[in-house]
Amino acid sequence: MSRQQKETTMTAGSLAIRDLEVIVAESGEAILKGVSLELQAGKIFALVGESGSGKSVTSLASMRLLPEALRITAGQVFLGQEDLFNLPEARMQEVRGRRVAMIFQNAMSALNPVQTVGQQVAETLKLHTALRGQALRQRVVDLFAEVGIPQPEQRFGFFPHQLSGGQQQRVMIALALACEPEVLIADEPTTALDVTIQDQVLRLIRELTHSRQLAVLLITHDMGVVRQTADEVGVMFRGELIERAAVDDFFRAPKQAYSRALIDALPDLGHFREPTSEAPLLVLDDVKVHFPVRRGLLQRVVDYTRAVDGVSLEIRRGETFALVGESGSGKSTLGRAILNLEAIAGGSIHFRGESLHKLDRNGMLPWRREIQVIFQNPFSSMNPRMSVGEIIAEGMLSLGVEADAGRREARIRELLQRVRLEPSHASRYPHEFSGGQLQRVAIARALAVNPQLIICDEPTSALDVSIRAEVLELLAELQREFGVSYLFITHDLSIVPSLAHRVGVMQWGKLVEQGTAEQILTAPQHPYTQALLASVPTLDTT
Amino acid sequence: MDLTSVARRAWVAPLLLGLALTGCGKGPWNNPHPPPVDDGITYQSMFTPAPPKHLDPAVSYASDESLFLMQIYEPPMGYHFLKRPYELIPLGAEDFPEVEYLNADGVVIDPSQGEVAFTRYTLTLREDAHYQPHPAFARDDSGDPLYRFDDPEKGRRYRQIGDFPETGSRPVRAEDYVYAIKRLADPYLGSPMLGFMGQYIVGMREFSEQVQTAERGQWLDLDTFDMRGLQVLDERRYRITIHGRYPQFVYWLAMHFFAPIPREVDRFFHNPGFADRNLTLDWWPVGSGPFMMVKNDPNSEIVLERNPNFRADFYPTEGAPGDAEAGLLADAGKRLPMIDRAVFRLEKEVLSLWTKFLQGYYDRSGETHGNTNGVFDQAFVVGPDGVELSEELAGHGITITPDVKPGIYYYGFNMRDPVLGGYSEERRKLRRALQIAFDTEEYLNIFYKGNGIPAHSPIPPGIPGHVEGEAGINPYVYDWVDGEARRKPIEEARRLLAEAGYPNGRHAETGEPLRIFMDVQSQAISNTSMNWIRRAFERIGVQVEYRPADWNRTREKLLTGNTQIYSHGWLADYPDPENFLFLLYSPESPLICECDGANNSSYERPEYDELFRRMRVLPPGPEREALVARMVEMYREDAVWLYAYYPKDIYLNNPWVHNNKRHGISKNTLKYVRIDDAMRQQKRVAWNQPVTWPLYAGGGLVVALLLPGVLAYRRRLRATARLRG
Amino acid sequence: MKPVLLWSDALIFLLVTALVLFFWRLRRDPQTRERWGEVFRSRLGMVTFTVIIAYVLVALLDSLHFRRALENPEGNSGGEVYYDNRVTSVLDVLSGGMGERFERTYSAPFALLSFEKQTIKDAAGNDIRDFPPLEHAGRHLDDPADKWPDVARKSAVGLGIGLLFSALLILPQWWWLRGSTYPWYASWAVQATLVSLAAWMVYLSRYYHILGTDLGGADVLYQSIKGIRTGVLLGTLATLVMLPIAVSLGVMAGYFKGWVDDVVQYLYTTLSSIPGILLIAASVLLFQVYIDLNPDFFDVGMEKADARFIALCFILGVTSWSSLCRLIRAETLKISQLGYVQAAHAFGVSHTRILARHILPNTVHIILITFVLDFSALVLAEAVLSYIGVGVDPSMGSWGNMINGARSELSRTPTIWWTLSGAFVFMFTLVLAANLFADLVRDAFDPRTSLRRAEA
Amino acid sequence: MFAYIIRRVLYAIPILIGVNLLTFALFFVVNSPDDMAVSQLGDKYVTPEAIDNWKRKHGYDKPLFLNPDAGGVETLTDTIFFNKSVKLFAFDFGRSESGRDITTDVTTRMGPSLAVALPTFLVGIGVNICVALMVVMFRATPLDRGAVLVFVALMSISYLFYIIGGQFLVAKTWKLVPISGFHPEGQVWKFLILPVLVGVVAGIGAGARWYRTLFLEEANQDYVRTARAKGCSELRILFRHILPNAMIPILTGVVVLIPALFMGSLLIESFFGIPGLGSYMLDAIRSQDFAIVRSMVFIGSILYIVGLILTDISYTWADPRVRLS
Repeated sequence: MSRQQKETTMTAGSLAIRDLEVIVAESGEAILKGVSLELQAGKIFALVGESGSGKSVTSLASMRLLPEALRITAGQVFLGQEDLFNLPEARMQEVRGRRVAMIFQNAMSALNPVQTVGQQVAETLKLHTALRGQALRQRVVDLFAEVGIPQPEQRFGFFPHQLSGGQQQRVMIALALACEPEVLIADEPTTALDVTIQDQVLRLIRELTHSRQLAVLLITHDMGVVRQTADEVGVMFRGELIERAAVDDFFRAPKQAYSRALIDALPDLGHFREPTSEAPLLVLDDVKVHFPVRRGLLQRVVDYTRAVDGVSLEIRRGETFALVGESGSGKSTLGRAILNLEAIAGGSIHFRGESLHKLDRNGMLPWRREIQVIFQNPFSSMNPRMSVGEIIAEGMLSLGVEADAGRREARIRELLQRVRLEPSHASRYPHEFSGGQLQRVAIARALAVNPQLIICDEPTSALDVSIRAEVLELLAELQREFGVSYLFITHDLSIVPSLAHRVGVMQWGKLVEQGTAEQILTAPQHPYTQALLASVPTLDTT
Repeated sequence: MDLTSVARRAWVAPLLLGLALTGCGKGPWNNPHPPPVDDGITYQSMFTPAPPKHLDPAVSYASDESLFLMQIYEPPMGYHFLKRPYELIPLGAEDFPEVEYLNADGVVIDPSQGEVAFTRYTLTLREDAHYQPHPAFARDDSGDPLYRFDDPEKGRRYRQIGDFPETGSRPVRAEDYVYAIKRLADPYLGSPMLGFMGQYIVGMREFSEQVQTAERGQWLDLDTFDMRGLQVLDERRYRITIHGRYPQFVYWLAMHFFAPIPREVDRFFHNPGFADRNLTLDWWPVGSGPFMMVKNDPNSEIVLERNPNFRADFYPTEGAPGDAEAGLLADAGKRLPMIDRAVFRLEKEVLSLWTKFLQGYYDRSGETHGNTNGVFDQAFVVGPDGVELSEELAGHGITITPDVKPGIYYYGFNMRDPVLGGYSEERRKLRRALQIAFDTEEYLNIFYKGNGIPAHSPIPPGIPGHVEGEAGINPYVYDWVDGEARRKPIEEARRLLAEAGYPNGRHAETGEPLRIFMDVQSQAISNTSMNWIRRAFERIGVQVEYRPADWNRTREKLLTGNTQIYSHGWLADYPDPENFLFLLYSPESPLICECDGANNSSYERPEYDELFRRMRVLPPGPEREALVARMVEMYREDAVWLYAYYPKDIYLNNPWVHNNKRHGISKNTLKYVRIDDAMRQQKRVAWNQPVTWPLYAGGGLVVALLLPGVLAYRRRLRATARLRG
Repeated sequence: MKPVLLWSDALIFLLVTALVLFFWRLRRDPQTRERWGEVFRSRLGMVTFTVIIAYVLVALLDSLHFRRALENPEGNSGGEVYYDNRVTSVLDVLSGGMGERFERTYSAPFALLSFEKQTIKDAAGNDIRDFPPLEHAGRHLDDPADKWPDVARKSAVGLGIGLLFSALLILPQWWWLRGSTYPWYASWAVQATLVSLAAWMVYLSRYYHILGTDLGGADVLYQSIKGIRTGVLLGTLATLVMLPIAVSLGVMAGYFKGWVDDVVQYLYTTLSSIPGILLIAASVLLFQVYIDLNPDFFDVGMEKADARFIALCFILGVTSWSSLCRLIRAETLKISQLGYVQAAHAFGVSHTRILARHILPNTVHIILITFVLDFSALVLAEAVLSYIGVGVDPSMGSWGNMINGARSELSRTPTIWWTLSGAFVFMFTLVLAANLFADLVRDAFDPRTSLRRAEA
Repeated sequence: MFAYIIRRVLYAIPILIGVNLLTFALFFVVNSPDDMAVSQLGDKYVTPEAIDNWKRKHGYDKPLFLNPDAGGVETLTDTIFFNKSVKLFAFDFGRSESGRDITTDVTTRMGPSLAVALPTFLVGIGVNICVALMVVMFRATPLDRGAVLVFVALMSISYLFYIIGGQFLVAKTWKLVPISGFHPEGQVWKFLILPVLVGVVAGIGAGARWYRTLFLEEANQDYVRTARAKGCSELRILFRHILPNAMIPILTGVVVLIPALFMGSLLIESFFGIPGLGSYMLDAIRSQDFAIVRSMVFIGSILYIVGLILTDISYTWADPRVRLS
C-alpha cells in the first residue's frame, strides 16, 4: 500500500484511517482487521464496542503508539494530505501533541505523578512552541481557566493526586488542547469518573469541539455517552468496524443485532418493580462503622472516619433493596458490617428478629447459612488454585450443608445447571472462565447454602454491558424461584429500575434518601439524588 | 539531549584518567608511598597480618610486637649482631652484670662451697644513655612537669603524641630499670612475667600482693612500695636478687621486660582522659633505644624515627666467619643507626604484600612474619643449594638471608594415651613406625617450600647441644647414607608396626585397623596438608582422624590431657638447651603441675628429670653437653614426638638494602640496616613502567558498547511505521 | 561396603523427593502448569534447567556415601569386618579414580612435569635439581613432544564415548517426547554436551591432569567437581531450612495482624538490623565450639564437617529468613483482603482451613521465586564466607575453600592460575544457569511481570 | 513528620535491646569470659590469677544475665549484659579486649570506609542508571536481551573474582595503580581508583538489571503513553518522566544502604588494605574480640534503623503523594 490514494481529498483538520490492520507480533493473531474511518472538524465520531474489541488499538495505532508487542501490518492514516505512517519517527513526534492530541481513560495514572500539573501542560507547549518563562506559565493558566479548573494560578503547582478526578481529567484536556491541535482522540475519557462529574467533562469536550472546530474521535463503551455527545457512531466488534451511522439514525434503527443489544442495555425509566409487602427480614437501626484515625507520637486515636454513620433500613423477604452511592460513600462497608466482617460502633443489626452484631465468630456460624455475599470482582473472589466444584463445596462443607459427598456433588451439578453453566465445569479452574461465567459461579456458591439474603456488592460493575444484563436477569429469576432477598450495592443508577423494589441513596456514610424505586427515580427529594439522576445517560424513548 | 555527546563524554573519561595519572607525577603511577617529607632516608617495610596488640614492654610477649619494642627500648643486655652462636653483649648496661651467690643468711659465698640460696646481679648503666624527646619529660619554668592535668578537659586537644608542642629528655637512671621490674609485678597490668619471674625475683610475689590491695587512684606510684630483691645503689647502679641459681636469668635481661621505664612517663600516661584517646604506654612506647615512635596508626602504619638522643653506638667491627666476604663488615665502626626513619605498613593480603615487594616498594620482606603463617610459602623454594628464585626474582637482584629460628614445631604423642603412649618396647616401636611414615623432609618441601629443617633432637641449630652430621642423627628414624641423613624406608615402618602388634596397620588379634587421632588447630593447618598426612599414614595402613579446634579448645585439651597427637610449637626465649629440654621435664606436664605447663606429652622419666635438674644449673662445658646428649638420646629412644622441625626465618632483601644478617633471637637489628637510596629510586622507576594499552582498550570498549546504541537510536528516529521490504 | 548417610545426604534426598512430589501434585493445577510451561517453552529455560539438573545429579551422586570394607588380613578371616575411615561417594567411583591420582605438588594443566624442582638422580646417578616427571600424567608417552597430538587423539576417543552415551540417553527421550511442543532439542543439545564433556574428563584424566594439581598434588578438576555438592546443597538446604519458620510466621503475621503481627515484625526487624555477616560469623563459631566440645557425636571426620555444613545452612537460612518473612507477610495481607478470603469468612470457614487452602497455596509463587533467586546468592555467599573463615569446613571440598587457598597462589611467579580457574568455571556455570533460570521463573510466576506481559 | 521520626526512634529502642540480647547470647555460648581472657593474654605463662585479673579489669567477673546474689534490682543490673549494653546506648563503646578505645577506633576508621564506599556507591548508581536507561531505551530488541544476558553473567561472578582479578590485572600486571593501601595525606584518590572500579564493575550486573526492571515497570505506565502522545522524544521520556518516577522504588532500595556505607565493605577493605570499619569487623571476628563485635553490631543496627527512617523521609521528597504520619 505504498501508493498514495490521490483521489482522497481531505479537508484540513481531519483525520482519515484507511484499512488499518494490526497483529500481535509474536503469535500473528489479528487485532484489527482493516478498520477505516474519517473524522471531521467540529464533529465527534464515537467509536463504541466492548473491551477487547479494538477501539483503543485503533487510536493508538493511528498515532503509532502501540506497545512493542503489537505491530501495524497495513493501512494508512492521513492527516491532511500526509500519510502519518510514512513519516520518520522524528517528524512523527512533531505531529503528536501539536496536530493530534490525545486524552486517556484514567487521568490519575495518565498524568505523571511526580510532576506538577502545570509543568506537564507546559511541557507540551515547550515541545511545540517557542513559549518560555512567564508567557508559558500564563498560557498554561489560561488553558486551565478555559477547561474550567478553579483557581488556575494555584493549581499550576499542584500534583495530580492533589486534584479531584474531574479536575485531573480537565488537566488532561488542557494538556491536549495546549497546542491547538486539529484532531483530538479521547479514549474513554469519563470511564473512571463518578457519574456527576462524567457529565461535566463530556459537556466540556462537546463545547470545545464546537468552539475550536476540533475533529474528535471519542472512544467509549457507554451508549449513554454516545447518545449525549457524538455526531457519528462506529461500532467495533472483534477488530472490525461493523456499523457506521449518524448518531440519530443509529439509535433509531441500528443495522446490526449487536448494536441493538448495546442500545438495549440502556436503562428504561418507565418500568419499575412493585415493592412487596412481606415482613422485614433484616433490620438495621442506626448502624455505625467507624475507623479510628491515629495521630501523634503515641498514635492515640484522635478521631474516627465515619464510614457508616447511622444507617437505618429494612429489607423484606423476597425483596431487592438497591443501595446506591458513589465510591467511598460507605455502601460496601455497610455490606461487610451486615456480614459481621466489620465490627460496628453503634446501632443494631437484626436478622429475623435476632441481633447479629453481638455475635462472635462461632456464634455467627449458624447465620452464615442465611446471609451470603457476591463480590464485585469475580476474578479475585475465586481462589485460583481451587476448582469451581471445590469453591462451591467449601461453604457447604464448613456450614454443614450436604455432609454426604455424593449428594454434595449432585447439588453442585444442579447448582451449576441452575446458573446456566455445564455440570462438567465443576472440575475446571477459575481462570478458564470469563467474568460473566465466574459471577454465575459466585451466585451458585452463594446459593449453595440456601441463604435468605444475598448481599450483592457491585456484582456487575466489572462486566461488559451485554453480559451485565444476563447476570441481572439471572439474579431476578433466582429471586422469583427461591424467594431470596438481595441487598444490591451499586454505583450505577441505570440498572436500578429493572432490578430493585426499593432504593436507598448513600452519601458520606449516611443514607440520605430511601423509598421505592419509582419514588426515587421519578421524584427524588434529596439534591444529591437529583444530581445523581440527572447525570445518568438515558435513552429517550422517542 | 544528544546521544553522540554522551558518547563523546564517555570517550574522554579513560583519557582523563590517563592524564590524571600521568599528571600526578614524576614517579611511577603505582607508588603506594606518599611523597617523602624530607631528605632523610626512610626504610619501608610492613607488618602482617595484624597490628600489634600491645606495645607495653611489660605486657607484650609476641615477636611481631617486639619488632617495634626492641627498636625503641634498650634492655640492659643484648645480642651481638653478627656473631654465631648467639653471643650476649651489654646494651643498656656498661658491662655484664656482676654475679654473686648468697646463702640463706644473705652472705656471699662461693657456689662450689655451700648451698646457694640467692643469686645477686649488680648492673652498672652506660653513662650516655638518654631518653627520646617526649612530652612526659617537658617541664615548665618552675621545673614541674608541663603536662600534668587534673581535669580531662585540659588535655582534650591532645590526641597523638605529636600533638604536644613541648618535649624534653633526660638521662637513663638506675631507678628506671627498677621501676620497670616493679611494673612487671603490678597485677593490674597483667604481665606474663609476673607468674614466671615471681618464682625467681625475691619479693616479687609479696610486692604483687601488696599492690593488689592498694588503693588505686588516678595513678599508683609503684615506687611507694619496695621489692626486696631490688635495690637502687646509685644513679647508675642497681641490684636484682633472685632465689637459688638460675644461670639463664642473664638472658632474660636481654628482653624488653627489663628495659627502663621512667616513672614520669608512667605518670604522664595516667593523666585523666588520656586512656580514652589511646594515649597509653601500651600504644606509645617511650625508650632510650635507637628509634622512637612518632606515629602509631595500627590500622595502617607505624612510623619510627631516629632517636636524636640515642647514645653513641657503632657498627660491630668483627663478625662470624664469612661475614666480611658477605660485605657485612663494610660499615664497620660507623655510627648507628644508619637510617632516619622506618615506616611499617599494615599488609593483610599476600597478593598485595608480595606484589609491592616485587615492585620495589618494600625494601625488605619477612620482617614480621616467618614461614609459619603461610605468607611466603608460595614464593620460592629452598633447595639443597640454597634458594631457588623464579626468573623474575633473579633478575631483580633480590637476596635472601635465612636464619634458623631457635624454635621448634612438633606434633607430639600423648605419652599417657592408652593406644600410642607408654614406655614399653612395643609402644616405642609403634611410635617409631609412625615417625618413619611421616616423611618430614617431603612435608617441609611441599608445605614450607623447604623453609624448615627436620629435627633430629629438640635442640635447634645455633644452640649448644645441637649436633650436626652423622653423630646428630636420630638413628631410630634415619640412616646415614652417602654423607647425609636418609629416612628409613617405609618397609621398616611396616616391620616396626607389625612388631608392635599391628601388622599392616591392623590389630594382630581383632583385625581392627589402627586409627590415630590428631588434634590440630583449625587455623594453623590447611586441608591440603591434612590430606597429605592422611595419605602418608595410609601407606602403612594406619587411619587418621582429625579433631580440629580453635586455640582455646586445643589448649583445654592439652591442659586436661584429652589428646592423642597434638600440634605445638616453642620459640625459645634465649639460646640455651635448657629452654628446649624443659619441654620434656615431667614437672612441666600440665597433668602433673596442674598448670599451663609446656610438657604437653606428659613425658615422664625420672632419669630424664634428674638429668635436667642437674643440667639446669651447670655452666656451659663438656659436662653439661654430656648430660644434654643423654637427654636427647632418651627423647629419641622413647620417640616422644611424631615429627618436629626447626623453622627458618627469612629476609628477602631488595638489592639496595644492606647488612641483612638475620638474627634468630634479637630483634633490635634495624639500626644496622643501610639503604642505597639512589639505587632504590632508579630500580623502582625501572620496574614499574605502567602498561597503558588497557586504558585505551577500555576506552575503546566503552565506545564499542555505546556505538550500537547510538546507531540504533538514529535508526529509530528515521524509522516509519512501514515494515521494510 | 557400609553405606553412610550424612545428615545433609538425608536432607537433600528428602528435599528432592519433596520437590518431585510437589511438582507431581501441581500437575493438576492448570495455572501452575501453564506457568511452568511458559518457563520451559523458552529455549533458555530448557538449557539452564538441564544444566541445573546436571549439577543436582552430580550432587546427588556425590551424596550417596559409603565406606569401603577393609580386606581382612590373612589369618584373621572369620572376624569382624572393618571399614575404611574415608567416606567414598558413588561419584568418586564413577569418576574413575580421578581423585586418587596424586602428584607430589603443583603441576600445570596437561603438564608432564611437576611445577616444582626436586632433587632427582640423573642418568649418571648424580643429584640434580630439575622438574621431575609426574606420576599420573603422560606416563604412556614415549616422547614428550607427542603430548598434544596424543591429547587430541584421546580427546576424540573420550568425546566419542561421550557421544555414544548421550545417544543412549537422548534416544529414549526422543521417543517418549515425540509429540511434545516444548523445545526439548535445546535440552538434548546440552545433555549431549555435558555427557560428552564428562566422558572426556573421565577418560582423559586417566592420562593427564586436565586442570593440573594443587599444592598437595591433588587433581584440581576433581576438587572442582567435588565442590558441586557443597554448592548445590548449600543453595537448596539453606532455603529449605528457613522455609517453615519464615512461611509460618509471615502468614500468621499477615493473617492475624494485631499483636502477632507486632511480634513477628519486631523479630524480623531485629534480626535484619544485625549486620548479617556478624551474625553468621558468630553463629558458625558457636556451632564449631559445640562440635569441638562433643567430638564423640561423630564417628568419622566427614560427619563433623557435615554437621558444621548443616549448621551453616541453618544459619544462612535464619539470616535470610527475614526478607522472605516480610514478603510472605505482605502477600498474606494482600490476599486476606481479596474476595475469596472474604468469601471464606462469609462462609464461616475456619482459620486453619483458610490459611491452608487459601493463603498458603497463593504464596507458593513467592516461596518459589525466593528459592530460585536465593540459590545462586547462597552459592556465591559460600565463597565469601569461606574467605572470612566462617564457611564450610576446610576438609569439605568447596569452591570457596579453593578460592581461599588460591589467593596466595596468584602471588607466585609464574602464576598458578588453574585452581582459581577451576573453581571459577564450575561456579560460574552453575550460578549463571541458576540466575537465568530464576529470571524465567520469576517472569512466569511474579504476578507483576506476568501482568505486564498480559497487557502488552 | 517530626512526631513520626520521634516515634520511629523510640521504636528502635526495643529493637536495639533485642539485638544486644542476641549478640550476647550468641557470643557467650561461643566464648566464656575465661576463653576471652586466654586468647587476649597470649599463649605463654597464662596463670589463673592472670585470667581473673583480666576478667576483673575488663568487667567480665560478673554473671551474664542474672545475678541472684545481688538481690533486688541489681539481680538484673549487676551483670555483664546490663553493664556492657547500657553504655552502648550512651554511645560509650568502652575498650576492646586488647585495651584500645573503640570509639576512637570507630571514628578514625569511618573516614577511610566512607572514602571508598561513598564513591563506589555514587559512581555505581550513576553507571548503573545510565546503563539501565540505555538498555530500557531499546527494550524488546536484541540489544536489550543481549544486555540482560550480560548483566546476569556479570552478576554470576563471585565478588572475590572481581577483586582478585582487578588486583592481579590492573595493579600487578599493568602497574597502573598501587595494589593496595591508603594514606589520608596526599593522593588518596590513587588508592581509591581500583577499589572503586572493582566495586562499580562488580555491581553493574545486579544493579543495572534491577534498575532496568524498575524502569521497565515505569515505561509501561500510562503517563509514559501520555508523554509520548504529547510528542516527547524517547530520550526526554527516559530522563524527564521515567527516571524521576523510578527514583521512588530506587530510593527504597538505595537510601537504606546509605548509613551502612559507614560500615564499609568487608571484602574490599581487607583486600585493598583500607583501614576502615569493614576490615575492623573482619579483624574482630577473626580475633573474636567481643567488645568490638558487640559495638559494631550495635552501630550496624542503628545505621540500619536510621536507613529505614531515611528511606521513609526520602519518599516524601521523591514522591509528592507520600506524607508521613
